[in-house]
Amino acid sequence: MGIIQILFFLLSALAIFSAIMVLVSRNPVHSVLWLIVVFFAISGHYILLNAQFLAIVNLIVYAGAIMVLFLFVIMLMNLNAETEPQKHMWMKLAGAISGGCFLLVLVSLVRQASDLSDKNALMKDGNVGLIKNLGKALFSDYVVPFEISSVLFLSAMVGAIVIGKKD
Amino acid sequence: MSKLVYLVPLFPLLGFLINGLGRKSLSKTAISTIGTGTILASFVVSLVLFFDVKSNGGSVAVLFDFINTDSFTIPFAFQVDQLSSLFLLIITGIGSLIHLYSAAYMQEEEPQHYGRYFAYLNLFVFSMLLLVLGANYVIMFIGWEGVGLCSYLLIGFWFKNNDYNYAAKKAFVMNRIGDLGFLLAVFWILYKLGTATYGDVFAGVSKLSSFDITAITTLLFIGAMGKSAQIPLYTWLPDAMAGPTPVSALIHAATMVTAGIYMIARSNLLYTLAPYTQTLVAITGLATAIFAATIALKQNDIKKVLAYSTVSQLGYMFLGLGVGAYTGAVFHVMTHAFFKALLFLGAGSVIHAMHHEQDIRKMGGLKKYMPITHITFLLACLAIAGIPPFSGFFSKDEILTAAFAKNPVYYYIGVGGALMTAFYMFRLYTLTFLGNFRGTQEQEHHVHESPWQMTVPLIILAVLSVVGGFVGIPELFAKDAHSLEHFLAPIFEGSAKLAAQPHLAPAQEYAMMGGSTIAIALMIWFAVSRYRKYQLTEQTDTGLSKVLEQKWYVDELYNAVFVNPLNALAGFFKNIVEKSGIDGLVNSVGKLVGYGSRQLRLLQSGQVGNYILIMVLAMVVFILVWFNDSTIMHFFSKIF
Amino acid sequence: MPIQYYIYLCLTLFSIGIIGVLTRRNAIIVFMCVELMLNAVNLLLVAFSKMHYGLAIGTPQEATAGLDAQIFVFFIMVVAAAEVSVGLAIIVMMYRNTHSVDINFLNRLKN
Amino acid sequence: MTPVLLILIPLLTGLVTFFIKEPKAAKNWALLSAVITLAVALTAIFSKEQPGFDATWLPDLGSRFTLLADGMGRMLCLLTAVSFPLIFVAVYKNDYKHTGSFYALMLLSQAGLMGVFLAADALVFYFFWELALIPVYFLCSLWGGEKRIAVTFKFFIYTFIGSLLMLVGILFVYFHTKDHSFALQSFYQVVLSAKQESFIFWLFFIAFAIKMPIFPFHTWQPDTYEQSPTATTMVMSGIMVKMGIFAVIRWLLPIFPHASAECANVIIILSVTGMIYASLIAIRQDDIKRLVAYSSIAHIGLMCAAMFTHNKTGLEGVMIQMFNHGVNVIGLWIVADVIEQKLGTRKFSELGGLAQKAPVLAILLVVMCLANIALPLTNSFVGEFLMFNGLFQYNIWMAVAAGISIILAAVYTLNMIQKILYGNTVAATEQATEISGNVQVVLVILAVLVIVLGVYPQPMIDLTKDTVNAVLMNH
Amino acid sequence: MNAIILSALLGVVMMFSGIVTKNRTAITYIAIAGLIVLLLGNVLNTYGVFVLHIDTHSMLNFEKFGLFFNSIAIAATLIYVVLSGRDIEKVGVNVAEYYALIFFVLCGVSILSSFSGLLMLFLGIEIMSIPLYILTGADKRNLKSNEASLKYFLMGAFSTGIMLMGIALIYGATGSFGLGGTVRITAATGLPMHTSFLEVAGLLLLFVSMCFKVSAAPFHFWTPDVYDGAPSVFTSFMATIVKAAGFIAFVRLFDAHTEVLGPTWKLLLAFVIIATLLIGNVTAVFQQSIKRMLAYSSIAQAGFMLFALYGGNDLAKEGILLYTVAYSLATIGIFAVLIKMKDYTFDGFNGLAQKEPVLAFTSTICLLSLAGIPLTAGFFAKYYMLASVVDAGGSLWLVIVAVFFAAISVYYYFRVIQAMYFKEGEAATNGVISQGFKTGLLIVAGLILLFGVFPSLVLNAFYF
Repeated sequence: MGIIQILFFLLSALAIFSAIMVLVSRNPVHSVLWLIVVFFAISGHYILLNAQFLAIVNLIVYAGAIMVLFLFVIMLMNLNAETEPQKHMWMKLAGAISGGCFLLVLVSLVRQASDLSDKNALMKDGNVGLIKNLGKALFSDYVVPFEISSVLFLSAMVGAIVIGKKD
Repeated sequence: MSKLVYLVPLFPLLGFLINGLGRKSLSKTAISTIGTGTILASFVVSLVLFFDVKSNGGSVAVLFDFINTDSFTIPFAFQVDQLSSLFLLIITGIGSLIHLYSAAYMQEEEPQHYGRYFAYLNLFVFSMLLLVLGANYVIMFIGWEGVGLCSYLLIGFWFKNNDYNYAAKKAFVMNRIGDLGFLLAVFWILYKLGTATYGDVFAGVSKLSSFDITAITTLLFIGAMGKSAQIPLYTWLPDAMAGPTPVSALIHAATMVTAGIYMIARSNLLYTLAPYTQTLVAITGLATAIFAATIALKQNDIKKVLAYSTVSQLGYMFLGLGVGAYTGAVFHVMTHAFFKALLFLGAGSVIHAMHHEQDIRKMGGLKKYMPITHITFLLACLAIAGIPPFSGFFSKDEILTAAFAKNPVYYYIGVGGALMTAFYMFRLYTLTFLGNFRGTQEQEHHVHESPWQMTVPLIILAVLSVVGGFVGIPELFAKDAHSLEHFLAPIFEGSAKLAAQPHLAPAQEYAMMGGSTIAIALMIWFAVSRYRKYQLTEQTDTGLSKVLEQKWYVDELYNAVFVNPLNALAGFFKNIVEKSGIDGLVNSVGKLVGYGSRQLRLLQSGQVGNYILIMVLAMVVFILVWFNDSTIMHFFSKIF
Repeated sequence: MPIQYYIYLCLTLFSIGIIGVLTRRNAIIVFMCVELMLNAVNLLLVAFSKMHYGLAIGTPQEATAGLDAQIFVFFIMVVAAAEVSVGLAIIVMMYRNTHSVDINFLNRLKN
Repeated sequence: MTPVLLILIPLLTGLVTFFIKEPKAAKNWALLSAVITLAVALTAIFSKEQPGFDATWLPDLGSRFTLLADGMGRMLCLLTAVSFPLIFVAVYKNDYKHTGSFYALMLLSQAGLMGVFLAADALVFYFFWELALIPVYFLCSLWGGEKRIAVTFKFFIYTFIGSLLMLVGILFVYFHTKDHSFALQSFYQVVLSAKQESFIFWLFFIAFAIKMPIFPFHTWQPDTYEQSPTATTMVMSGIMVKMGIFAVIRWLLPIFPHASAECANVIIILSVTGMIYASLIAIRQDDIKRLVAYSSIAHIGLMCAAMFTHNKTGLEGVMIQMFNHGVNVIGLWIVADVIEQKLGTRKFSELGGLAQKAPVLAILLVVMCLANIALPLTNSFVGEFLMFNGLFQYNIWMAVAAGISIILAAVYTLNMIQKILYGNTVAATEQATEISGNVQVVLVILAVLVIVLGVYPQPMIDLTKDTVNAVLMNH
Repeated sequence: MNAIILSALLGVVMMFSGIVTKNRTAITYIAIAGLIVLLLGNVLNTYGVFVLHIDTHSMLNFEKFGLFFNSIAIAATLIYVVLSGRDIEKVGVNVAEYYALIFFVLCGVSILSSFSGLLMLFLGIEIMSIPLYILTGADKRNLKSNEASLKYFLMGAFSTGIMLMGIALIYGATGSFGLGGTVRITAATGLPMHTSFLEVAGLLLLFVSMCFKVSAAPFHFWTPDVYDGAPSVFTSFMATIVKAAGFIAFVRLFDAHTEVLGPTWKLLLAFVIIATLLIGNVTAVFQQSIKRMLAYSSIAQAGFMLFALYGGNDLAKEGILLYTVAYSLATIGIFAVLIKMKDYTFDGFNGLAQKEPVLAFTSTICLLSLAGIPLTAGFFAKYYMLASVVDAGGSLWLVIVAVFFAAISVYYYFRVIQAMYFKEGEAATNGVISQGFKTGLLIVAGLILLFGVFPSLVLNAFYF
């Protein structure tokens, strides 16, 4: 078991544990914080996979920007554990069971999939995840989606204004 | 000559149209003149035809193709031969007398009803003429149903009275039951032979199996049962007395009820080939003769007695047909037409005089008030009772003799019926004309002889009743004296070849004749003496008398067995099956949708959590369904 | 690293996200769980990208194999960012009107 | 060109009628249109060759606007063309609110009916099939009785289900035609396996059975007839039910010869059951309209049974009976309408003695009733005679069972005559007067038709002979 | 390509128009002009005239089918704005932004009609969805609108997650984001690849998320609530153009994948179709609000449109276009009338025929078309759907089931007609109905009838 394997399992355990903590934390602020931990763990995985660009973007966009936004909103609304109502126990149970079923079913499929049995994800090596390569592709082959995503942002922007602006 | 035949039905049809359309504008005299005149004109043409047939034989005249399909052709054709020309004479002859009689009898009616009445009468005669003249079974069926319709219209002539309407309806429906049999027989013939024309049918009879013939004849006989009032379809005829009395005369004597006889006589070849049916016909006829006679014994309505006597006499005719005495049956039709018309018209005369009193218990002693009516009525009674040499004697004797030859039991029962006939006819006669007057003072004051339009037909018919029998003097008395038989021989030729009429020893015949005549005479004496001193009493009859008076409760039986269950079934269908069953089913589909809607609505709970839960579950199910090759099951079994 | 491991990990995270969506009432947390799901997908895509890259080594596709998946992840992040801005705006609007972010509270519209 | 005119005249005049505000003008205009249509129809009847029409419509779909007037089509067009002017005259004195719309919808339904009878292309047929239905739906719902909305709605959905099933059937057959075409001829040549055939057969048949209607699909009918304005009821029972029969002969028997022979037994049993069932129910009815409705079910049952006997006689009977039943039943509805308009009731228990007050009505009603019970020398006799004959050839016992309904028909029809016309007058009929001139004229025309066709039915038989032979050729 | 570029640009133009003028009507006119330009641009595109020549690197694939659909969508939007533009102005203050968002949606629509890879599909769907979340919540003071918006957003985001997982799994199996259809070669072995579990599972998840977008049961739950809660004008837009675009994407996507999917595919699809028809039709029966009824009816119509997927042949492709036209015209028409009404319940329509015969008549035509009565465009729409399945063979039972549901649909559509024509009542409208509006409605009704008699007018345009 090399260092990479150890790191993989460590990060995985961390990600899953934090993800569960996001669920079970009563305090929304804690949830946000745990989610940030998940994002860090995932970024760790990206680094393991030598996807440097995404690791950085993930940290900046998700952990940095988005989660802060979340935190900000939660703070703004002054939500805390005491005020948050909880779902009925059986609703929670039903949710957990159906989510579990979903997981089980898909995992079973993967276990049966013979075409995956001898495939590995290339760790560390490989330069597809480097900024240079990605950048080249983004501005050559992927320029159209790249430009079009600007429309997405425009509409999100307009939307946020329409919704957020006081009449 | 053959074109002349068109005129025969044409005149009554014209009369019908003129009287029917002009009933409001024409005067009563005009109406009655047209009504009677058209029939009379037909009679004259019939006479011409009759003599033509007599010398030249029968002929067929095709008017046009009524139905012409690829499968068969049914021409609208008239056939004049011995049988039909004889019937033509009876129908138009007696018909015109009845028309004449009606002119006076119906005088009290309002003009438009008067016109309606004559229109119906003419239509009645027209239908009957079609029936008789038709050259195939379909045209016969047209007339067959036509007379049913006319009887319906005439029985319910006084339509304000609902009882009469019921009687009319009953007549029609009962006839229809028989008609169905007739119709099925026609289909059978058409199916097997592809034609319904008499000549072709009788010529092609060899193509029919004996089962076919038996079935066809039985079905035809069912038709005859309805039309000619045989058990079990006879109950309409007594009820048909609801109509004006001349109508009863027309129905009983000239038209309608004789149709069944005519039809079987017409189809004699088929019947001769179907011994089983013949037996059926004979037994039914005999049973009806006896059964109706027993009922007639205790009836108090003057017309009802006559009605049951008709049923009974028709039974004799069928007996004759059943034993193969076709000529005898036709002969009896003829003589019966004379005296029965006379009886009814006489009864009408009495009723007319008594201001529509029909209960013979309230009459009596009318002899002195209405001499002509009395005499003619008496003659008719003698004729029907079978006293020689009145007409009824000859015809009835011929039938009974033939019955004896076939089966002596038929004969004895038949004679029994004849005795009863004598009894109830003279009971009727005695109660009406002899003894004291038992009606009210006022009635007595008004009783009078009828006008000439009514008495003249009576007299003519009386003469015919007396002498009518001489066309059929038995071989016994004189060789070749039975002119009717000779005249009709071509019609029954085929049957005669197949089944020769058995001849009895002359001694036996004499003995039978004498014996029955004496017995009948005794019975007449018994009846007259018993009812001569009859007084009106309040006491009601009991026991068998009551059963007889109530006509063996047959109507009640029919109600209980057929009418009421059918009504109940109809009600069940209407209220239960239709509403809750079929429509309920249809509606419940709608209700189900509504119910489903209300339930499915609840799925839309408004909770995002629930929505997503269902989505996730659906996904799981989808995946499970998709990979149903046990991959997943295998995995699950590994885990658990 | 066998690709199954990554798949299991990502599916687990994804399912945890789903369970979160199903069990929490706070709209913001629910939304966060959706983000968790997206991140699971991102990780999976990157893992696949590296898998396909690994498979393509020595073939003509070597230069581009796996690249598209990483670009896709990039776009997912872009979309997620846009979605978050709109989503939070909606949640805030909701909060302004009802002073609650409880999704069970949203039941005016039903049946 | 004649067939197109038959459709176009009522269609265009109908659309114009919507905008005529003046009631009197609308009535006259509609009447004029109907008379012109009648004239055109008469020329079609007397033309020597089969009038037809063909135009491109949906080339991609393999559907052409093809019209063909064979004997049966011409006869039914004539029935439609004859009926409408008579109906318009008969209800001339009735006041309908929004008169223009009323007559417009009537004319539209006429156009639809004509189209159904003339269409020689399955899609065109389906179109007109629905076009005939929609105006009737509006007519019933707008001018009907108290429960009109619910009742006509049921009727509409019921028939709509049927026609959708038919559409599925049409599609299926269409995709099995050699040239992917909706043309009648292509449909006739289609070859299906036995299993397919019997399945698709039922899809079609249910649609037609609902329209006719055949037991047990009939329950919409009495309610609808009862609730509809009588003018519409006349169209529905006089002509529209013939659509079902017509469609069976045109679209069912020749396309599915084996299935229709195979299923004949079931259908005939159903029809005969329906005849007796409906007749029995008719006996217990207390409402003129419902009685006539049930009697109509019984009569249609006979026609349906006779169609499936697959013999010439039966089919010829059906042909002429289609026309005759139309004439008779319209007469009966006119009487029902007159009585309702005049006396405000249709209940037998509230009627009686009308013969004293309105002898002309009495006579004409009796004639119509006699035709209804198929008395010889009325028009129905010939048809029923041939149909029973066909049924008899098919199976004796079926004929016997069906024959019972003849007797029952007499019972309920005479009941009706008695309860309406005979007996003494009652409160409702005390002040009754003779029917008005326009109704008299119409009824007399109908009565004359009844008698003339009853005495000399041959022209009708000759007219439809070609259709009969064509239909039975496949057997 | 023209459509994508122009709609994005026009969206920006609309944003700025709000700054230039405060006159709302003027903004509407600008939008109408923009739509006409857009339509022209798209039509020119089909004739090979381009605004800009852009190398899409096979990210997009402009074929006739998609371009023609663009024209339909844009024309429908044009009709929609012409009829209901005045009502958009009434929703809130940000009229210019609403129009901008509508143009952005159209941009998404254009992408969905021409994507050639899963990446563009994803982007297209998001570009289409995000403005809709906002439009749904446009009536900010209205709690229902808020609620609808939030529900829509949360569920939309969730379904995006599902879709992405599906895409990821497909990528894992195939190593590409391209559409299936051609047999892929495994990079390592050079042999044709057999279908992997992962790919099928991925397609399944993709299928689920597309079902969500087109509101097919059991993923339809957002539809009634969102359609009901959203401002009626925008519901009209969502229920027609957006939904149709979803279907076009759906068909384009799975058209390429059907051979990858086994026979179970049809079974599953049949289940979805029946569930959709059942829930849509049956639940609509009991609704009291016409708006909500129309929401359910749009689910029911989706059930019919899914037939195109099931049939999966050329007939289906033609049919879905015709269906789009018929359905959009009718729904836009009926919503245009609905918006004018004070009371959205069935009773609110009582006696409309007396008061506003033109409105009643045109809505009747629209409803008849929705119900699929012959002589209206809706008939041929349904006809094509059924025909495509019959042609595909073997699934007649499904068609028959569908037919029964179609009959149920008559029930609730005709309830409106009954209310308008057969019932007495005081149907109240918001203000006076302008003559222009009536003319517009009559034109819509006329188009419905025209396409009902000559559907070739639409289809021939498809073939040029």
